[in-house]
Amino acid sequence: MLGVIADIKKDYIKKLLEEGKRLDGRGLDDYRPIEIKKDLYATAEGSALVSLGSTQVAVGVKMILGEPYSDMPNRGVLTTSAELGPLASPTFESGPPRPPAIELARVVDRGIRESGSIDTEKLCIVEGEQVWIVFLDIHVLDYDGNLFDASTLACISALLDAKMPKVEDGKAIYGERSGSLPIVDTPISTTYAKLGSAIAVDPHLEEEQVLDARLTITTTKKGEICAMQKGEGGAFTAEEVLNTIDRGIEKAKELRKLL
Amino acid sequence: MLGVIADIKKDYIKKLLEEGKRLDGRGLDDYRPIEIKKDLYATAEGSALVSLGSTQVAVGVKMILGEPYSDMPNRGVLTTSAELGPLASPTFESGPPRPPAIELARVVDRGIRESGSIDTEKLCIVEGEQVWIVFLDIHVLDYDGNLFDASTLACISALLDAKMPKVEDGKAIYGERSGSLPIVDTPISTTYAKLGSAIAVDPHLEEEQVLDARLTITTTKKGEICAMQKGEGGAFTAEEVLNTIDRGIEKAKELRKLL
Amino acid sequence: MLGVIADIKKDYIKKLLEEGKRLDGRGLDDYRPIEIKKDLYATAEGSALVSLGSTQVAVGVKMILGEPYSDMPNRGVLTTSAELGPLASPTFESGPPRPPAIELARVVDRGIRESGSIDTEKLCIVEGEQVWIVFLDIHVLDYDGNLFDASTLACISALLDAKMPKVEDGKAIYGERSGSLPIVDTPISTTYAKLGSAIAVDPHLEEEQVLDARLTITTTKKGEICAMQKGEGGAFTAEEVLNTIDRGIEKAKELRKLL
Amino acid sequence: MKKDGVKLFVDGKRLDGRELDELRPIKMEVGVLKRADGSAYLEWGENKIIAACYGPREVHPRHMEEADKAIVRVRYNMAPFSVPDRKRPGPDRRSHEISKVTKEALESVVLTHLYPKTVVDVFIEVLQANAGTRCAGITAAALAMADAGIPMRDLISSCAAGKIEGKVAVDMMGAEDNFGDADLPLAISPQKKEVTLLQMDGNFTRKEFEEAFNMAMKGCLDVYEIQKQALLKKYEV
Amino acid sequence: MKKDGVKLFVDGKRLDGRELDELRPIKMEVGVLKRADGSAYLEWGENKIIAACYGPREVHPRHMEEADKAIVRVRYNMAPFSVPDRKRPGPDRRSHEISKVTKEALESVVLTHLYPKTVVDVFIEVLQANAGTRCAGITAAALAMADAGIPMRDLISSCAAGKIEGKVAVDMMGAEDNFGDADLPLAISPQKKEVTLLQMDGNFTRKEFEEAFNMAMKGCLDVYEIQKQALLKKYEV
Amino acid sequence: MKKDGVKLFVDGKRLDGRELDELRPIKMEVGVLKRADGSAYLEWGENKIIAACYGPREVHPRHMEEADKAIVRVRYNMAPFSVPDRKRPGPDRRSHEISKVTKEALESVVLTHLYPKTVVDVFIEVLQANAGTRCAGITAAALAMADAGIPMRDLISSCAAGKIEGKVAVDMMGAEDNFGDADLPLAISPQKKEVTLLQMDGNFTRKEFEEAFNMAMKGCLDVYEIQKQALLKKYEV
Repeated sequence: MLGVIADIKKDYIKKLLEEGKRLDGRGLDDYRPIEIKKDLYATAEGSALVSLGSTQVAVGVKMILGEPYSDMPNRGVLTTSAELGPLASPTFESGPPRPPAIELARVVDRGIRESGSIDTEKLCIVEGEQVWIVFLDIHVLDYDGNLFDASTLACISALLDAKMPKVEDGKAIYGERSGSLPIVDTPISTTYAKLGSAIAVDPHLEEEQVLDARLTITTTKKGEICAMQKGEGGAFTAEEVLNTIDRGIEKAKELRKLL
Repeated sequence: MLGVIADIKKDYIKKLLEEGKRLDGRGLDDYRPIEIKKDLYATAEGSALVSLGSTQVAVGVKMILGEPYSDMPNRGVLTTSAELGPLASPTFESGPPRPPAIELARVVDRGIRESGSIDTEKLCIVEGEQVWIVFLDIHVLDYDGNLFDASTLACISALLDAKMPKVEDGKAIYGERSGSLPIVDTPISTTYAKLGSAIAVDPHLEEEQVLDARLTITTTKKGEICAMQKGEGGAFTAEEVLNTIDRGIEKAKELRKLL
Repeated sequence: MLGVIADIKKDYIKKLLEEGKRLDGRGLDDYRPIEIKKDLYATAEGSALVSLGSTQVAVGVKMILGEPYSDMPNRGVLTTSAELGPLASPTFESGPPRPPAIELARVVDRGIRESGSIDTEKLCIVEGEQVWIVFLDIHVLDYDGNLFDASTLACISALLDAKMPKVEDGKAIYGERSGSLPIVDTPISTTYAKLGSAIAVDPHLEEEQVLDARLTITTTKKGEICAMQKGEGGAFTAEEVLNTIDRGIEKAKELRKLL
Repeated sequence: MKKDGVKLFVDGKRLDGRELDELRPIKMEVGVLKRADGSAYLEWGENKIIAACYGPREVHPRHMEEADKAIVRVRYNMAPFSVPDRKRPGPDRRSHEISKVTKEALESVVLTHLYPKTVVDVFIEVLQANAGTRCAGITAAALAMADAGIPMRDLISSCAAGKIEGKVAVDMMGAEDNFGDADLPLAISPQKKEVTLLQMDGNFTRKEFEEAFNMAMKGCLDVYEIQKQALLKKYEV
Repeated sequence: MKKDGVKLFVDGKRLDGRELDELRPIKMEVGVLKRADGSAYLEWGENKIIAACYGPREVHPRHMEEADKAIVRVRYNMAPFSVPDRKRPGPDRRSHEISKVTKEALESVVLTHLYPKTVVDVFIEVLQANAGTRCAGITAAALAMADAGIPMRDLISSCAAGKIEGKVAVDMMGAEDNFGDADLPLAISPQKKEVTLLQMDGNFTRKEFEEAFNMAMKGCLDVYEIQKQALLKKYEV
Repeated sequence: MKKDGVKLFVDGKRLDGRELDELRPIKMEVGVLKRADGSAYLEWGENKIIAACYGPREVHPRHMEEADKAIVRVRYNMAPFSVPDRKRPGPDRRSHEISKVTKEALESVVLTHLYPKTVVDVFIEVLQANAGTRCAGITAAALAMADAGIPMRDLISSCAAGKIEGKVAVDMMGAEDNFGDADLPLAISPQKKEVTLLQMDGNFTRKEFEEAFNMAMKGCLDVYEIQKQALLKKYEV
């Protein structure tokens, strides 16, 4: 959107938000309807499809045997990628991941990694030689705002869904399964949009297009903070940061019940 | 060519073809003059240069020792690539292979692979460990139409020309040779252009630029079909497909005599 | 610069040069002030920052253990790269190295390699298995002309500065050092710009933008020639080539004293 | 590609219990995405595929636009988790070829002259693959285009036939594709019954080819009926 | 990322002798490059960083330009020799993310509406790295922009805080970053004290977060004072 | 790059029986391609090279065009099968450098001001390589340009000299190049005898350099005679 029309729209959304209202009738602390489907793609070790309003994100877990990092010889490896393919939005393009896709994957990855969600020591087959490499592939199908929260939900759901392949003679037997992945925490990400003086959770697309700044807070089961990311060109006051964290910690408890 | 002139040219070529005539005086089932030169490039294990009218395609066979695929531990590996470099046509560009070059390489490769042309079991040195990797590199020098047939002819000629390097202590001795490649079939590709109601073999460049659809049929020594590829945006009736196959099977027998 | 203004500027610089004068007051055989700083970047095994007037080039030496080339099993490996990043000039762009950066790295590399500057046999740990790979990374910080000479000076200075990591059980211990790199010659590159009938050493940026042709001569301690490179679209007479070489051999002796 | 010793028939039936001329179960739904102008989700045996269509819209990069007609672009892509061995993200040579022949299969029915200087972009994402993804992708893509309201003179319907243990059969699933003798994917404009995609690899006698060709053609027409129902269902509600 | 058994305190002091709320030594200098419109060199502990700013200038490629304002672009890059294990030239995923958040940290203070259809290009080169390069890079970049005369309503100052062996501390160096419990890089516009960059990873309770946040904020303000001196020094001569 | 123990002379003659100042056999033919505006095929010892020239034609991408003259672009490329160890398709660093110096060797004789805003594209394909491909490529390229009717004030002719076992020699073949002491490729505009390409690596005293330089210059002039014959032959028929 260009020029005058964009400005009018931004002013309208801002005025609404500052009155505690939103275009789609939600309150400032309401998420859009969330649906989580698991065990969808049989070729993946685990999978999930999350809808957050019209946003749809599919995630698949693939596991392959490989070498550990030399400084963590007894731990499995987590690798997270995101594709914002042209199917999901008229503004996404084909090609290698651009910064928004890289940021998405890295923020989701940090939430999972830093919460200690996966007990990676249990993914070691032979110390220093062979461990499971866990690939988390985020595949965005429909982009209607707030990919951070939808993707974290889809990733943790897919991890909870995953069944580990059996290992025989150092080889993975994908046809047979030897139990679930060792998931010990379930990080939840909550994302807030700031526009003018208002801060609202779970921005949909039209809000994302006009927001001043974005803040994502990922918290653990215990309510501790394991990852944060501020985004876009605007700024938060210190007070806004601290208030938003309080809101995020509370909201995550609700979302976690959906898993 | 743009707009009106292209339309006039297309109408003219179509009218000719529907009368059974062609711009260069050939009949609908006539190939342009074909010349095959072999053993041209001493750095290659085998090589050939095929002219089809003004179209010129050079092919080199390179063989290196490598690992087999895990699901075919006792077979050598065939890898076919094509470069449509800017030397060969004002419309070709530098850079990594684009879809037309990829399609060309893959259609030629399927003809050779599916005909069982190379007895790949004879390319195994140590089962599961070391086999010959055969690289077929298609290098188009002058593009005047019908690269599919010229490239298949050049590939099979270069394979027939190839001498295998000696192997000593698991290493290839390129200076010494240990006999020909085990070539057991000689697939021949025949390509037809459809324009209006006419279907003609071996389209030259001006025909390719205006054709509705293309059909390539690759057949084995026995006259069986081992690969086919329809191309471009137009369509064939079922009857046209079957008739064209019959023409292609007959025509391939003639071409095979040139090897 | 475009058109008329560029032509006027070129004519002016040419007239000056043909009178033996230069925009910045130097004579035709004068270098700009040269400053060499060493041991700057502790993460590198060796480093140097060379200023040639306003041109600034940083070079770091990194050493890692790796395999030798099969035809030189008892020698270490030298790898030289150059980045002309967008920091250094409004005309440089991000992205993989373009031909000017590749040419720069290769000409500098040839000077070092062909002079036998590094006694690569002393970089062998286990013949045929493990040797030092020496990475010379040229990082241009400010481009005000004559990158060839500044980069060669910075590379040889960084090599002279480098301390080899210790090797224990086939692993590099970067925290401990086992002496200097075996540097046995110190190649010096001298670059001349030809404009009209004048030939001047160490062209600054404004001269480079208008020169007809460029000639780089790299000489060894003994005063022998180990690398040369003519550049740009203009031409030299045979006499000019031979005279310029004589000037370069003499000039290199002066520069070498700065090491 | 062929292996010996793998049985593809049990008690005269195919591994999944089908007859030679029987398609796998197929489900289709259109209008499954909000952002795309048209979309379709398709399950075909163990294949799960989503397709989206955007357009007619402005062409970027501009130099690709044509003065007198719309262009059609197709991107066929596999999710990394859609196959047992994780696929690296991004198109490989196979994907590039399938994108090319899919575009050529679809464009003949688009009334491109109605929207000069525009592009119709079609995106096919394979989420779970089990032989026949190109036919499934073309079928889903045609639905997405229809859902987007792209003016077309006909639909496109696609189905393959092949040869397994020497017998001609329709719509091969994974094991049949891996260990079969020949594969013939076909796409047609079902009203005129014209062939817009045809590829083949393996080994057919002239007679076997004709048999397989007719079987694939019949399969395309069966697929067409399911496509029509999916489109009707959208307007039922 | 954490490892046990590594001691990060010796006799109650940090490994480099600092207190919990003490910054590493910082040196800054502006105007260090001739070709760039503005530049700055910064040493922050063992980090050595150079930043350059070009602009406002014409946008290439043209389609990125915006009709009513300047755009800001940032490229954060590490020299291959800036880390103990040689880094391959060119940006990796980490560099891409840092470039993005750095751009977002800087652009809020630029008066972009004054120069429509132009770009302000900022380039950050890390020559020697030892934890905290993104904060150091942002700080150097802001100086380079000021040196280039880019109209800004405030400077940007950056500093991190974190948690090491359970204690909240400011400005972690290498070993603390590798073996610490949490990291919170911050950037602020120092006059308004507004947060323009905030990232976090590791583990903080709500209370620890607030403590670290305040400590990083204080660090940013200390950095601001040094930035002002560096800019003043330029005009002193 | 040098190796000991390899003999490069047998009974006072070079390995292929040549004298020190003797060129390898050279064959040239122009007009060998239909689509190119000009072309040439060249066999020079064991080198087999084809060159094509297109232009003057419109410049793509447009931003490369120059308002007051034609630009010259050169692409030197080796076929994967042109060397004993298969070369991966696409340009490597060596090819990029050779393309650059070849362009610089050729452009000085082109009357570029006659065709502003156009490009002369030159493509060199090495089909079989055996030392000296850059000189052979330049020589073939100049013929292709002449064949295309590009207005040139002179031809360009190229030849190398070097040092093998301490002796200066012209036009080294494979083994001499691999195990020789120095290499000096040269290109000249043969009428004016001006040097348009000069590279050198290895080890020359000042005296040896002059000897080699003169020998290469003489080689270029010999090559020029063969070029003229090839061009004449075209118009003979």
